[in-house]
Amino acid sequence: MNSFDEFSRPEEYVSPGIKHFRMVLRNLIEKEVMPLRRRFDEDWDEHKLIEPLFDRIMGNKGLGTQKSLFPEEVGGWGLGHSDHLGGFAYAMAEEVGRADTGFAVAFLVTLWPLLTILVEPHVNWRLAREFAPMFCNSDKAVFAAMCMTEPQGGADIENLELLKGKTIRTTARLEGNEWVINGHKLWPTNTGGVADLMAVPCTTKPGSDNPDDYALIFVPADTKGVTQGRPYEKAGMAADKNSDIWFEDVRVPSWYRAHGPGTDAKVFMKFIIPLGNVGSMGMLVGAMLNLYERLYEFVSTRTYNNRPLKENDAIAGLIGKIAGDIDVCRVIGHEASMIIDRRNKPYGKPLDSPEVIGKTRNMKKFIADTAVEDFGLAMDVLGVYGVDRDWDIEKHWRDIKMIQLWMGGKQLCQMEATRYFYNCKTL
Amino acid sequence: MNSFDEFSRPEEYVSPGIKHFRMVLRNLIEKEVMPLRRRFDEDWDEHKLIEPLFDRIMGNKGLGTQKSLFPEEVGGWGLGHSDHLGGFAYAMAEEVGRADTGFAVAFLVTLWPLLTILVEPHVNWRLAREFAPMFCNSDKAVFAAMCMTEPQGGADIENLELLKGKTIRTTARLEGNEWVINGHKLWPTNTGGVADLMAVPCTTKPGSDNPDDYALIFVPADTKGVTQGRPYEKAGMAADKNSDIWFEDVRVPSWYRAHGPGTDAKVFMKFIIPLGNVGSMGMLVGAMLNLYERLYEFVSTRTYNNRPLKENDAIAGLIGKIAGDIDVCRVIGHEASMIIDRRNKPYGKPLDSPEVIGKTRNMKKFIADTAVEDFGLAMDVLGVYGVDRDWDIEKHWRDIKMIQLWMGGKQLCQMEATRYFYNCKTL
Amino acid sequence: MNKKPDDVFIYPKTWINEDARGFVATVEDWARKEIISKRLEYHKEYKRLFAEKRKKLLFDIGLDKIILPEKYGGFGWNTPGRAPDMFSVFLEIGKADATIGFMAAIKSACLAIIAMEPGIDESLLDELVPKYFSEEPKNVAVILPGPGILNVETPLFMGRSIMASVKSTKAGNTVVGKDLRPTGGGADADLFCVVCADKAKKPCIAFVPSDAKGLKKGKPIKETGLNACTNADVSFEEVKVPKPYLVKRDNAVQEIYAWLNLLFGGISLGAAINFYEILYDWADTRTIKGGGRLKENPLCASVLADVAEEISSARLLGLGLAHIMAQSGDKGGVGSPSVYTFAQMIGSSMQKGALAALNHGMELMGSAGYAKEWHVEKHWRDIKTIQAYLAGVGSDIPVKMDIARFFYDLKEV
Amino acid sequence: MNKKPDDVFIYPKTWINEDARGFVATVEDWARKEIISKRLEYHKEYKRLFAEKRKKLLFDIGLDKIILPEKYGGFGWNTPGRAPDMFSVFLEIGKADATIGFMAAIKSACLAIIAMEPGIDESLLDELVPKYFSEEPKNVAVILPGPGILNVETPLFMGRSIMASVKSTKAGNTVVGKDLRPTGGGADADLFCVVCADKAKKPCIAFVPSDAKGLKKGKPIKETGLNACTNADVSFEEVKVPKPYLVKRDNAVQEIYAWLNLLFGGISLGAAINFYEILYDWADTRTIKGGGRLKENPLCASVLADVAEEISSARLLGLGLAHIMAQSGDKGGVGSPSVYTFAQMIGSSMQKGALAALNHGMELMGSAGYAKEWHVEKHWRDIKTIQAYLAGVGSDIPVKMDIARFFYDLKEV
Repeated sequence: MNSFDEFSRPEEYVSPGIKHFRMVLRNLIEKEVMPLRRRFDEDWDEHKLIEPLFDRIMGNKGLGTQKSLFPEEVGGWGLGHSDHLGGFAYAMAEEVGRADTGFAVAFLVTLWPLLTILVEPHVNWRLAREFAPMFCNSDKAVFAAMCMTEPQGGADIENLELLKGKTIRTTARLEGNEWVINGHKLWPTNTGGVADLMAVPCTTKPGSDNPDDYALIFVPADTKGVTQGRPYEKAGMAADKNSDIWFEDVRVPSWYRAHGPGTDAKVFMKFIIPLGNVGSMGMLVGAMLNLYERLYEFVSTRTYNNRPLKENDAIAGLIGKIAGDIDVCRVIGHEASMIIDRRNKPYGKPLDSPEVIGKTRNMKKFIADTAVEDFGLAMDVLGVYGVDRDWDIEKHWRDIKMIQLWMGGKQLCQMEATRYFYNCKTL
Repeated sequence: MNSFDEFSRPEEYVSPGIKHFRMVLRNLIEKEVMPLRRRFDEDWDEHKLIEPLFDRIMGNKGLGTQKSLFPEEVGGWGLGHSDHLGGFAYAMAEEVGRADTGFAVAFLVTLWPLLTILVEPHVNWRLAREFAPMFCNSDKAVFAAMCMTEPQGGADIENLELLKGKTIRTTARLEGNEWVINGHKLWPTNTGGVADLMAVPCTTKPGSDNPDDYALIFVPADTKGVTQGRPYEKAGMAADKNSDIWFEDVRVPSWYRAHGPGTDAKVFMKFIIPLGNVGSMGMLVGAMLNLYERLYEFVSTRTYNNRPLKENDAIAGLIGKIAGDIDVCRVIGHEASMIIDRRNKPYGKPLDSPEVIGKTRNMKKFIADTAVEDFGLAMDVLGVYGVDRDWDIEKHWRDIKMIQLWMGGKQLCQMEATRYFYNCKTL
Repeated sequence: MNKKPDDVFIYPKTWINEDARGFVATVEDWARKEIISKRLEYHKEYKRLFAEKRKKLLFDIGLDKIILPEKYGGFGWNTPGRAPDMFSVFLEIGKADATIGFMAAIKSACLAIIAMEPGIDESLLDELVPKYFSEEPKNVAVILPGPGILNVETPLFMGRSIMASVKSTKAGNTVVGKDLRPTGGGADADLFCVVCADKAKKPCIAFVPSDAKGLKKGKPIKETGLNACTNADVSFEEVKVPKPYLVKRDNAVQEIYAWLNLLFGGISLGAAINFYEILYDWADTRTIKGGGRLKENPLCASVLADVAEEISSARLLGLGLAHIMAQSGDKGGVGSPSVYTFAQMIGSSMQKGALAALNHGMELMGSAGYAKEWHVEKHWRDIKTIQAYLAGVGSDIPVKMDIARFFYDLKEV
Repeated sequence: MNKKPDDVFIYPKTWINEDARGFVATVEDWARKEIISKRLEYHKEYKRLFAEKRKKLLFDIGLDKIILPEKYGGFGWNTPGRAPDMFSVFLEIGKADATIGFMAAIKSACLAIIAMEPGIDESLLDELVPKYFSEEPKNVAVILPGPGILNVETPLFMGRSIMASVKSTKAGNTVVGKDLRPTGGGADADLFCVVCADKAKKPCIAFVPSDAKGLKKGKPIKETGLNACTNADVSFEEVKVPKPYLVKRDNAVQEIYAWLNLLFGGISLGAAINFYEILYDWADTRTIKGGGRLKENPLCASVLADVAEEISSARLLGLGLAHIMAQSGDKGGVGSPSVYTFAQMIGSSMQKGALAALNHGMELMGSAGYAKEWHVEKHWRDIKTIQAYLAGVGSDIPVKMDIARFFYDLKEV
């Protein structure tokens, strides 16, 4: 094998556009992000090194990816009406995740809430026009955040299919032509002062399990009453800031609700969960590709029994398992992205169907568990060097654990998948 | 999920022809094979029940699959020049494996050695014509065997890439226009008196590692000097007979060699290993689909804590893992079959390339290990009923262990995959 | 292989009682001389030799009465302090034939609740010993709580359904239950030890002779392993059993589980150790890559190591459990929550260890592991069968719930 | 949580020496009062408090000299019979702070080869004790065999490369080695315990003071965990060490490995037990599915059970290893092939068990497991770091080769 890029991809799925975009992105990542990534950990609070790199990926003087979902009519790339949305999302996650998954998540989460208002057939033109200048006309990176988790319930917000928003305590009350929002959210990516725009799942009727009462409302970060805490100190993912966020009588225009009763819950299920899964998979596989590169170097240059590690049949068995897992995971990640991109095809399934949600949940869990296992194993292969940041693997090891945990965590993935596979009623 | 057939397939890969063929085959399997399969174990020696079922699948009064590879010109279906060879092989293995993998292997191994002389661009027309009547004009099932393994070396014969046939002790000597064959082989499927035609890897120069000295020679079972032993008693796979087989001064016409120096090794690498892997994967996934069906029934009708097993979140986690693994394995199995079917495409790789061999070895190992784990787990979920043959899972559990072991076993899969992934020289 | 397994599967010598070594050695001797050294013959004439060798062990050597008080002809091993010795004895039996061990273990575990200090029940022993410890082997099968049936609300033993029930009147007890699946050879059993629920839905244990009126056995069941004993479902149609045959003592069911876990663990590990011996010899003579000794190939060596490691660890854990049982006095006995939990936990993990040893080793041996002639696949099927029986239902989830209940003070699961 | 971990992580009480319980309790007390009950403060002022609490343990409580003979101010625990007690002490330290344990364990393991019966080396103790057991903490780092470098043929210790070498002359010994990666805080070390090869390529052990001429330390290394001690590569450019500083006794390297495995196992399990306590409290208060108590949800309960099970089993195994070491006299001592093999095997499996407990539990805790404020992620990183150090190179393959060598009489691997 000559390069990490030879790991299996379903060749028939890969569009020429994505191929080209990958190369451009890869060049930038390799030249600008990779050389600095070992210093990200100490930059977790200030983002002095990290911020300019985001500008390069996201802003107009760089690649401008932050405008990718916006329709061409308002200055974007029009990815929201592309048949390759899933493929693009996966490719971006993989390429950036290869360098740093914390960096990848901060960047991709900016696109995440925008999916709910910019993807056909759910384009909210009024909001598209209103938010376009913010993202499309900026040289600097502009971030969005998706404020889901609340203090009391762990994964309950993400568990929309079962709980139907019943446990949401962040309230939205319509007063005249304004929504008044009150509540407390935890851990959203791009909080701690990073995001300029937030999407906030609220309930218009606390305790209700009627999807009509689920409201997804956009809130500019500088709105009065929005308070962000200090970024958390974490085991890793330094390029991604998280904090508490409080909403106290926050007022936004009534049309800042994504769509309206019923549809808000629908677009959440359609885009946030399945594409969140696909993005997670891309990041994980990206990190695994980099694992392979670094591990390849180590096992080719260090010895046991005075022979290269990779020529020892037993160690070969271990590292072969790692590479083999990467090959399998990359196929599965692509398949998941294709499940998204089949949504408008006759043989495709709606993104909010139990099938798409269950299958992508399972695939994400499969790749996350495999990655967690293989990174741990790779660290041990490096032994005394496995814990050394210069070999990069330990950093990924700390980072990707978070990917296994987010979006409701492993248990919710298991439940949503099992619900689908076995038609369970109470899980 | 409404049926086992909803487990993920890369929809874009599935041809209408294969879809149709699957349905025909599935009907026959469900009506005729499934009702009898619980009695196969006691029929291991005599095949009283099993033989007529093979006639139905393979012979002319049934589906006639044994002629599928032969060119239309000589009475076959012409699958040897189909772009969907891999897809067909996988589909057949999956459908029949769902009922009984022992049954599936006996049937598919008949096609296995024929691949080396019937698939474009390696069609040996003289042999195609000579063997066509045997397979294409028979109402009864006619079997072939691929006689690889020898007593001394375990997986060494299958390890052609590394050992280049050096360890083969079965010799072929050209005398006039006849090959004279001497040697001893173990364990070929369809021995113990079943096969009418055998393909025998021999060496024309013992100890040589020159691929030119590797000869693949066809030997009709009734040739003088061929002796088959009694079928082995095994843990399972009752529908598949295996025995020792001795060749003592066996004489066959000189043109019974598959092709000639160099090409014999090449077609072995091209067809026997990759398609053997794809067939193995199909059988494993087929068995897993049936596992799902049986498990679904059990977990829906039996209880723990007075609730259906599947509604207990913890048991749901286990059975969800099993179903999730099946979903992943089915995607990987299809991808492997597509790796075969890309061989003539510009973006495809030759079947004897390290990439195809390494990747399909790895995929087969992945699915086999997953299946072994999941069947064991499923038996435990059934608990006291897990060991009861009436629930079918224990029989698959015994059978599929063999699939993990065959074709050089798990270790050879690991080595061939690692060799490719890490460019190893000595594994 | 020219050394003793105990020279490599080491453990602290003080962990087995000094005065038990002789009996353990006698059983080891029986295993090796009567069966292990004659595998081929044993395989070919399995039915006859199984019965013959088993009788030798049960009566000539005296294993049948291992659990009984001296007064009833036993060795005086009827205290929890003998748990390490019992474990070691069953390990030796498992090396030879798991089914012989399995049947003896069930009998011992069921009788333990009335024969063991401090819970000796002489009135019941007086009834059962003469009938079921005679000169011909008498078999016991146990009906444990297990899977329930959809829409049938049953009494529970820690989540597992108790499918049999008992009504007690002054005259005696009446046991009722339909199509119950025993652990052990239901078709061959002379006595059933039935976990059933009383009127208050509390679990208790009824001993039911197989010739009791109203007891019906179903058709023989084809099973994965342990093929020398035949299982069958059993139904109890208003079966009357005499008063002393019902054991209502607290924690008695837990005690049965504890002993089953310990002894089944010994058996499966014994089978795995014998597998190690077979594998040692096999690997010693094979070649790989055109001449190298297979066992010196690092990948093969690492699989060989897995086998040794799984067995070594599981054996140390088993001895740990045995000592926890032996020192269970201050915890509230063998059926107390902590000891019961550890028995379930370590019992389940010994089975996994033994099975993993076989599964890995077989991957190395290829078809030699799969053909009956090498005797490996029999150990594999036998261990799997023991494991599935012990699981009962839902894999290890009921055990996980036991563990969580104990360690995290759960109330509901 | 209002009970003691030892009430649930049970083990046979006789497995720890009666007269050691007091010291174990003192260390437990230190851990709980000084650190565990003040986690937030400890996290915020880590550097200062680490040094302060550590000194209290080492000198006020006296841990520093645990391994020394009474003559040198130790407790007289310098016999292998104390292995179970040592294991228990380090387990208590691990609950509080793995780094404190890690540094003490390395010092104890390295000194064990000259302080333990029957191999007491008074001439070297006379040299080292005054200098490295003074009133200020003195740190030891060990340079073990590990990865070699492509195309450089090195002497081997069971397959692992010995990258340092020693030349002995009448005047003394000269140690040579370049860019060696220590186990332990190389940047902070006062004394290096260096496994090096002599002229005959035989492994031996040199003690090298960090102020020896020609000893060069590289730049500080950023590492995953154990962040209170800083590692750095070390080079020895013809470093001269006095004659008694070289230990050439057979099996001394094996002994270091045996003690490291035992003590590191204790530390990691201690950290895992503290994690269990945190998890217990966390799970007690969380809800799931809109109101149910998280810990009563069966799936969550089964993850909670995994955590308890991994720790329980690994602790029993660790005590098993301790007893094998304690009773190693008739096997040829702590460094003999069987005891060394079991130490590597169980040591590696204790680390896996501890790490698995953390990994599973963190999956349940979600971001609470990942944020520094809960103190979980520190345990996770610390254990992983210990495990990676213990692996040395090639994951557990060198250990698997040790196991296979012992169990299958291999000659070549």
